[in-house]
Amino acid sequence: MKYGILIVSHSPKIAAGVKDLISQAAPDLSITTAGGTDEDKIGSSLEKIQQAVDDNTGDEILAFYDLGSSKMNLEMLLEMTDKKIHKYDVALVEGAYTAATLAEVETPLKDIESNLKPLKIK
Amino acid sequence: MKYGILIVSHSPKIAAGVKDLISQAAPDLSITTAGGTDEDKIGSSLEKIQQAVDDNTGDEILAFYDLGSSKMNLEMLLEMTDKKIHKYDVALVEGAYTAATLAEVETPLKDIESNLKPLKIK
Amino acid sequence: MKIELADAKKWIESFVKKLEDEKSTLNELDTAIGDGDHGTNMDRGAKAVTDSFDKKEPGNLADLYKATAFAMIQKVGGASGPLYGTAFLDMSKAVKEDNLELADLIQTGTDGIKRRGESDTGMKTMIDVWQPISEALKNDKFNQQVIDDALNSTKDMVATKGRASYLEEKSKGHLDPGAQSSAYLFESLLEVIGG
Amino acid sequence: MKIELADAKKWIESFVKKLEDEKSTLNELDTAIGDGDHGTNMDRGAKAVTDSFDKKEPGNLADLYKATAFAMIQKVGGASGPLYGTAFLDMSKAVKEDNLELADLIQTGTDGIKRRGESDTGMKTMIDVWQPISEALKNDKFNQQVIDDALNSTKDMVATKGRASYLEEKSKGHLDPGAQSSAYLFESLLEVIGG
Ligand SMILES: Nc1ncnc2c1ncn2[C@@H]1O[C@H](COP(=O)(O)OP(=O)(O)O)[C@@H](O)[C@H]1O
Ligand SMILES: Nc1ncnc2c1ncn2[C@@H]1O[C@H](COP(=O)(O)OP(=O)(O)O)[C@@H](O)[C@H]1O
Ligand SMILES: [Mg+2]
Ligand SMILES: [Mg+2]
Ligand SMILES: [Mg+2]
Ligand SMILES: [Mg+2]
Repeated sequence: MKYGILIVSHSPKIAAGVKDLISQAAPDLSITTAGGTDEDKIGSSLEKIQQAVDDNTGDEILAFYDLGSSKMNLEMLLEMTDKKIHKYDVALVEGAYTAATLAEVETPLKDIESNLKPLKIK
Repeated sequence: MKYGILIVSHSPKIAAGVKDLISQAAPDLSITTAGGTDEDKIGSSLEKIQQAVDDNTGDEILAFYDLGSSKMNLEMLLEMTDKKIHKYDVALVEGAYTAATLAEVETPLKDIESNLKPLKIK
Repeated sequence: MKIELADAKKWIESFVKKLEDEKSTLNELDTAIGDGDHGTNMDRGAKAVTDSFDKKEPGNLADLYKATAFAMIQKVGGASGPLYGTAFLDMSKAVKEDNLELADLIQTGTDGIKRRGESDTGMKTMIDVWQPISEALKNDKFNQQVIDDALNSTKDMVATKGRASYLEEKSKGHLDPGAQSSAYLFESLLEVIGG
Repeated sequence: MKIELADAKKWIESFVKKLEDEKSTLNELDTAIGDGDHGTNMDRGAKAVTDSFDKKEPGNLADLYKATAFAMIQKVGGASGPLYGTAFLDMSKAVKEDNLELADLIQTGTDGIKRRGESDTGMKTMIDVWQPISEALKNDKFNQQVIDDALNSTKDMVATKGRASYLEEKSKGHLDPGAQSSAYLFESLLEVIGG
């Protein structure tokens, strides 16, 4: 099972930066991002999330978000998609880094999740 | 007492993005960032942290970081500076957002800190 | 009572107009306890609704609410996007077979917001306008006073959902921006059904 | 025994050379359990040390260790920067008045790393090389075997500090990159003092 990583942030820069950071430790994973609004302003875009999910080549997707509307848009997408997506209510940067590091070395989902548990803050 | 916010991240984009995000909710605060290495690669730079501290006009500074070397460089800086800096071992994006929102409306430090406590993950 | 296609369209068009006119009011309310963009967000949604109606005249109630939902979902960019979007999407689904009593329609929208926002009344959000309005409609007591009271009730609440919740006690003393935009929605409704 | 300026400079210069030669070895070790940059980081630090010595020949032990520390702190860019940096800075401070016994010098550096990293032996880090070497020096038993054993001891450890700690059990079976670069440091020392 190959997991993909999905990053949803209010900021296009945060989303891209988290990808840069975790790619270093997890070069083999599919990591896709949805940052900011359609016009790359601070906010969120269901269309960008949809695109990031479509572009992700993971068998299942581990999804991370920052605040309010990123979460709600991600949840709308979850109701619309057939892909298997796991959403985590954890610290965005630290959670995505933890999950990516473990997914890179093919850690089973249950172990990834037990490592994410202490990062739950939402 | 006006608090400033300092963001230290391994990624120049994360640092800039967090500033964009929290500036929206806290337009009156001094928010300075140190992202990446001297060459804007993923990593950290004591010099950039020094500069961000120098540029910050807050009376006291609330500092947030992502991983390992950001923390250690921040701590080296703490040993070198005369400024009063409070370092928080909390989720970077979510912690900085929480602190900035509260600092913007001149919340006392002890209340800011009690709101940061549940975000402690490091 | 029920609202039919022509009136429902007038309702949404009047809402759109108010959102455009009151963009800066909404931004100001959101500046006090949020990130200052609720007016800009809703104005973007409003323009997208107009564009959508211009492009394709909704032929029935379900289409009208669905087009409104999609415009909000796609263009608002803030939390209010998925919230209004879910409300109108659920309303669209509910009227697909048969039109609903207005009270039930608004309760359906309210329940959509609660589900999407994982929230309820008393949290200083738009729900604090939607829920009292649907009660009032149920009891045939819907009028401007009900809207004003609902909106004003948010003033002294401490926010526990949305960005304002980060402010805790300091969120007191300000109207909730989403409650204000929802008040516009129901003022538009009142105009159309006559109050 | 103590190490004096000329030998200490040879020591650091030999270390610098090994870091440049073994850049890809260190990167590979870090790719397995970290982010793959330890070689690149240390190589940057190494070049900065050379530049610093070229620019200003250190006139005493304190200056030599301080210049090494500053180069590492300023140019490495990874966790190893503040760690080696603190070790050498503390060593510089310690020799300011009087030179130290080598065993005490290395223990001072080790303690600096522990303080900066909030870490200790058994966490699969460079400390697992530094600490056994300072013990060996204390007992007059410093040799290549001690270095090899210290380095290899990290292989079966589970990391609890640094990036490798994110891997938990999966960090087993790999040498720690920082332990390897520290092994180079002490191999250089051994060359200089003769082992
Ligand atoms: N979880 C929630 N449940 C219900 N309403 C919410 C929730 N979060 C936010 N809101 C509403 O959304 C409004 C803010 O919308 P907006 O400013 O457009 O979004 P954002 O907060 O993302 O900038 C709030 O005033 C509140 O009425
Ligand atoms: N807290 C710590 N205490 C001691 N040594 C550490 C600590 N964190 C990391 N290290 C050491 O640093 C090495 C990694 O250095 P490097 O790859 O340059 O930094 P980074 O992890 O920031 O990319 C590890 O192999 C380990 O030996
Ligand atoms: Mg807003
Ligand atoms: Mg917003
Ligand atoms: Mg590394
Ligand atoms: Mg690194």
